[in-house]
Amino acid sequence: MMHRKVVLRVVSKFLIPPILVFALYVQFHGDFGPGGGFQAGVIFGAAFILYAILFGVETVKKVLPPWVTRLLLVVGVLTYGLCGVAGLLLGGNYLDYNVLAHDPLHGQHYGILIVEAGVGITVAAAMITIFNVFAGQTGED
Amino acid sequence: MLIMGVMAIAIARIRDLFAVSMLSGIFSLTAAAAYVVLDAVDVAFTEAAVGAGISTVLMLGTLALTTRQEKVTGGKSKGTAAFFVVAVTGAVLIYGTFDMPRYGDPIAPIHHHVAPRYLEKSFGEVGMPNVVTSVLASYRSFDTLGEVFVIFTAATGVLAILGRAGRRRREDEIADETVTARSDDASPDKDKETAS
Amino acid sequence: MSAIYLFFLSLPFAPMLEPHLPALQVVVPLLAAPVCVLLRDAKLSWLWALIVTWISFAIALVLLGKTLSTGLIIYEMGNWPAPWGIEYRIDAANAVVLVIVTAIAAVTLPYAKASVEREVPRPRIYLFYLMYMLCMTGLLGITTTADAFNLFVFLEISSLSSYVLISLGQSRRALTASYRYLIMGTLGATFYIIGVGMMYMMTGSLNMADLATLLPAVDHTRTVLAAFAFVVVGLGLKVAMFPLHTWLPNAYAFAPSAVTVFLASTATKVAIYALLRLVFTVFGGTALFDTTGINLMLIILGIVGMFAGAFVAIFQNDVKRMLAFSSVSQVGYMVLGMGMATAAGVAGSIVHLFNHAVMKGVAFMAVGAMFYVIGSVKLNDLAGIGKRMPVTTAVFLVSGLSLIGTPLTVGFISKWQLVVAALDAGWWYIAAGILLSSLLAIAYVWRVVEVAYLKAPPEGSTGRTEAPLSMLVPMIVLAAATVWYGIDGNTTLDIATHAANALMQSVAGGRP
Amino acid sequence: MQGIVDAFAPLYAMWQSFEAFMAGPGSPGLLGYWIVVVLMMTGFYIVIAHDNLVKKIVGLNVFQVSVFLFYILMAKVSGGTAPILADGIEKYANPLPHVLILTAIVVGVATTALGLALVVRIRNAYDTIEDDEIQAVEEEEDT
Amino acid sequence: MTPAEATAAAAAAGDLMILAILIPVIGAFAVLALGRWENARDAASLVTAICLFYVVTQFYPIVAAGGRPDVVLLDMVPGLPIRLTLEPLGMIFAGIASFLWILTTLYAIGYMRGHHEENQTRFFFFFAIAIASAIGVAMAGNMLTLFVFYEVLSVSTFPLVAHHGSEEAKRSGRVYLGILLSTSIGFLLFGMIWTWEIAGTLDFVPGGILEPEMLQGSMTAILLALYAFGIGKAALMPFHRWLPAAMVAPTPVSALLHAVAVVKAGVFSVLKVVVYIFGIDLVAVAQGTDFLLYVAAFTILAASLVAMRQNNLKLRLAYSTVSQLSYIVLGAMLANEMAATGSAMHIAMHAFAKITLFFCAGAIIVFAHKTDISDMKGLGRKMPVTFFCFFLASMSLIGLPPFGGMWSKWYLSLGAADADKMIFGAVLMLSSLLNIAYLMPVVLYGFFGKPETKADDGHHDADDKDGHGDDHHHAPPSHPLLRHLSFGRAGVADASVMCLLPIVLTSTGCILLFFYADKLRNFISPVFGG
Repeated sequence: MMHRKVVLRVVSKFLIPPILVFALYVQFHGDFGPGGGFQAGVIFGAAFILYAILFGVETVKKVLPPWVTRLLLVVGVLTYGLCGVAGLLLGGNYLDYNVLAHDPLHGQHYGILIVEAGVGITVAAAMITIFNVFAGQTGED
Repeated sequence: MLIMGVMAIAIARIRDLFAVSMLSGIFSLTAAAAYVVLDAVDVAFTEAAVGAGISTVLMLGTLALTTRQEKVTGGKSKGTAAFFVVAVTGAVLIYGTFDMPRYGDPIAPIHHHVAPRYLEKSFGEVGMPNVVTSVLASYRSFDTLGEVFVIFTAATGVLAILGRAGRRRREDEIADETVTARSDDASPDKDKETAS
Repeated sequence: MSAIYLFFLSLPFAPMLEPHLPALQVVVPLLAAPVCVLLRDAKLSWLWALIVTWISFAIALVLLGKTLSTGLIIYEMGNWPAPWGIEYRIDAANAVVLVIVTAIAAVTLPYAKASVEREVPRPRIYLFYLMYMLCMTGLLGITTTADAFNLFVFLEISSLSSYVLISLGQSRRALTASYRYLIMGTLGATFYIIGVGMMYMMTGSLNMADLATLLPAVDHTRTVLAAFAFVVVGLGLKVAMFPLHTWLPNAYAFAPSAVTVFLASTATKVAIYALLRLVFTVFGGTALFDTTGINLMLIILGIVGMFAGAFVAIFQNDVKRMLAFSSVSQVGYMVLGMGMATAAGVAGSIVHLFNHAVMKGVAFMAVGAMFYVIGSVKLNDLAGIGKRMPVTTAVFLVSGLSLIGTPLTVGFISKWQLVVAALDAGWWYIAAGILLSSLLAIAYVWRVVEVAYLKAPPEGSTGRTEAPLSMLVPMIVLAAATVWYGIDGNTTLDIATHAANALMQSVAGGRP
Repeated sequence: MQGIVDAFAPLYAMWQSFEAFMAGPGSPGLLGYWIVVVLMMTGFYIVIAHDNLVKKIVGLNVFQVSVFLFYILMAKVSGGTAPILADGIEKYANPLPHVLILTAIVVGVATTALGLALVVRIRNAYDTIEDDEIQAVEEEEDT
Repeated sequence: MTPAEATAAAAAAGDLMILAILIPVIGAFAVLALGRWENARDAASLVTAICLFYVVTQFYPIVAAGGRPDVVLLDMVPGLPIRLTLEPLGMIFAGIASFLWILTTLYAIGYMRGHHEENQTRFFFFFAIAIASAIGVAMAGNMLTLFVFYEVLSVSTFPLVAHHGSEEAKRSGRVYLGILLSTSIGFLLFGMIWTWEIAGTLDFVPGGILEPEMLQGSMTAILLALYAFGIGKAALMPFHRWLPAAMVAPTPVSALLHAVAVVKAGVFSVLKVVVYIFGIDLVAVAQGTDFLLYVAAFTILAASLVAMRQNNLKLRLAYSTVSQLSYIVLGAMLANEMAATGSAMHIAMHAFAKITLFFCAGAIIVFAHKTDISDMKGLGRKMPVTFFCFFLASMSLIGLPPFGGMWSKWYLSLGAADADKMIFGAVLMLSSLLNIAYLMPVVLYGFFGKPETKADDGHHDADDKDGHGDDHHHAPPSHPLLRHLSFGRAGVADASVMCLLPIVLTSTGCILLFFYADKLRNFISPVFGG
């Protein structure tokens, strides 16, 4: 049904992997430059959305079935939350990263890394979920 | 910013919702540009991705599902009343600006109470050059936790509102949801009512 | 069963976790909520929500006990000291609200099971409980936090989840109600952050206690004045303070019964608390109190709301909507108590917070049970309901009497405290207003009573058909609380006085 | 990231001249805020005056974005740079509002998503997304 | 009993007061539980009534000897507990209410069965609750407690008033509850909280808790007015409308509640407020309180005039009650020992007289199906006992010897003289004349009127022809016992024994009160004299 958009499809096929890489870059570069879990998640999600726009939602669902996105949604949120709990169990307050490693600075680093990962996963999963739901509404009128 | 002003008014006037959605995307993009010049790169990045990207996609998706054209209505009185409310609110805001610290003023209180610690000590305390990340993920990480839950709520909320369950294609959903076998007591009529 | 086992397993850790209770109060339900998505089963997620809410309730009770005995509890998130990090501060005032929220949540859940199964499509039920827990968590977060911006974040969690909860109602009007609430609620939240932004601008801090010490120095500025206005209007929207209440009646009327019970008893209460906290703790030390005439404004709005809400309620034919308008009226009492700006008045507000949560919970539960059984809560369809559902109707009657403010019900205690406060401050006409408005309550409550008891049941109705026990028991428990705390108002008033004192600490010049 | 910043160079130049005007003698230095207020109010007006449900949400977006702009404006320090620590730079913009706005943006998109989802459902249930028409239908139902 | 012994006994009797209130409550639930078995249920009612009366009599020697049983329950609001205290005024009220409850129960059983009322279980349930709250009012130890029971009384009597569920009953129920709740919440509660604000206590203290220096200007008058009008049960005009409205209720309700328990709770409260909250000295000297006297006087006369115009017997009696209640208010407001004594005595005198009248009215309704006085011509010959008792009670109400009513009027008049306000003495005289004017016609019609066989009483002519009220299609006593005991044989067709016994007893009471009035006076004198 999208035969005439061959160019678009080919271009995007080439584009999507770099976008994903870029997303990962943004994810882990957040400590130094602008970026972080949230932006990365959005970009990551955007890649899939782009894919879905061009190749159809069903194709995306084959790659990333709904239960996976749902699972990721929860995993992301819980990663963040449980990282805080870890701080709590290790003798600090909730979300205290200093206690995560022997050196507080390292602890902070780990903490932020984990937390950002959680944010990234959640946001990407959320974006994909929301889009999928909207896209799955077709045929109503 | 003047561009944004023009666009905002255009959004208010234009009735073609497709154009409005695109304009709102561009509006966000311009805002992102403004954030960059205001030294808020992180925010700009996010605004560009979210405001210009995701929101616009969602809007267009909604329009595809609903309608493109806003109806022309003669609600003059409503407009007047709304204008009055807006005028009063705006007046209060403008009134409030008079005692604000001047734009970019380095001696404004916000630059002297909480923020300095972030700028001066965060590298020693958190070890990140990007202060925004330090504050976001460490000093105020609880806010961010909340934020993550907000987006989580939105995603699951959209699932609950629009999810396939209970909609026209409910049957397929039931097919793959083996766990949640329908019980007999919830009458199918009622479900249909919800769906329609 | 495994949950119970886990509970006992975790008991040895209890002392270790004890200092972290303020965080756990919010974190436990927050992290427990997503698990529902994994469970994906109506029964399991219900059970899970039940366990979690009861644990939260237990934590809230412990916290209340601790604050009453030792005073303020401060908890620093991530060990960052206050103005830099986010801080939780629990004093008598928010401990009370925590108990209200968790108690109502805990009592509503058993009730919810049957009613939700009937009103919400089964595949969505697990999402329902997810949203329910998130909503509760959001409310708890608003209550515990001592950071003005963090409040906004949790406000949004609770708001977003309540929009979803409302939209799950059966009627299509639930959708529009939810949408309107979404628009109004977002406007309110945005107003609130404009206000917070202005405060931050003038002080450089977001911490409430910090703001309270910094604001008096700049309280002459127009910016702070505008900030005050925006914060009050923004939260006023959430409070459903007259005339910002327009979203409330439909949202309550068309939401699923269990949601109405929960939201009516908690959401506006928490908003009231937030308003109290900001107006008294944050702005209390400033001169704004006297210069803006805010208290007079609140008093006027409170009184107008009291009368207008009750008056409109009289003409409603849908009992749920009637009760929703009655909520608008009852919010007026709380706003009025706030407007008195005295410890007694605020205590009246807080005690009414509790009392109204209990009695409105009962009322909506009873109405929900009627809806469960006969599928409608239009006044005409309730003819003879007193015979068909005697227990439910009796329970409704108790809450109705409480709404009127007859003695031996909690409504009387609230009214008493508010009238005493008004007379204390020398405003006898306000006292008279409070009493007169309860006369309007007689009118709308009695409309239902007459229909329920004095009209014959319609032809073909089949004898007695009570709601299932799982709905009756929570109802009766809350009704018993309505009566018990109506007789023993001492306990609640005592705690409310503590709470009011905690809130009013920074109020200028040590107002009486 | 510098690339992105550079891409906005012409705009930046415009902005600098604008800034010079605002900070210059005889200017109250508040012009930026005033423009923001106008933007906010435009958004606010769209929300309350328009009947189209999608448009309301667009208005809400405009309103919120303007509020974000307001926060970012206040974070600016003349002559400062983005709050990414680097040697030799003394003046940074205030990072806190940036953090807050990051959070707020997320909240904004979450609200938008929910709102739009509701709009889709409303459209299916009422066959219209004009508020006044829906109200007319509901009033009919009430009587 | 010596005062010392009395004090000791009083201390022990505290818990007994709780029991006194609990008995009817327990009884109520017993009635509910036994609802399916008519006889057992009615027996439960009766047993409860007897138990209650027995318990109440236990207090008499203690109170008479100066003991004041007192018990403090939990605080309802800080510093303000639910408190029960018994003093002579309360003792009288409790005694009357509990004694008459026995008779009324007896009567009600006959009436309800004879009249084929529906929802009898509900009826007896709420009746018992109402009595419990009346006893609570009598024993209230502070204003708050009194208010609580007062409100419970209002609410619990609503189902009795709206018993029939017809449009008329609903409308009347609305008026009834509307006025009672409005006045009590709007005025009484307000006055009460205000008093609490001023005096810091609401306990009933001999001599009053309000001191003249606490009240400036017209405060006393305003407060007193809040109380007087707030206690809507005292039926001061213009808040009297609920009482005639309440007449749609079954007659036992009108008899006990709207001639004794409810209305007496009202005037009793007024009396208590005047004596224990203000203190009669304060009321006597306060400025601006006179207008309440005029309101009371106006109510006495106006209600009597209205009563004359009523053709419905129960309505006529209701307006008569309105008028009589204002005697008591008047006496309280005159604020001297004589007048207050008269008031207190009138509570007892009027109770016995009025309940008799209502019993008779009820008997006429059940056994002759007559509600209108104009239809009762010659009925006295058919129901001689009923009409004779009606006559006796009327005499007492008018205030003629040898009936109790004489004494209360006597003291009230003395009180008016003491207060140098003889105009109110004149009012009392005039009202006695009016009493004759509206009560005597009933008796005269009954004994000397010529029964009209056809004419104006439409659907009731069947009754008059066969003369057997209890054989008629909608009124045969369902219970075999009643059938045996009623005189449904010859020309005399009086009410059943179940109904007549109470009537005879109460009317005898009217006479006995004449002879024992002195005892009554001595019993209450410590309240006013010190």
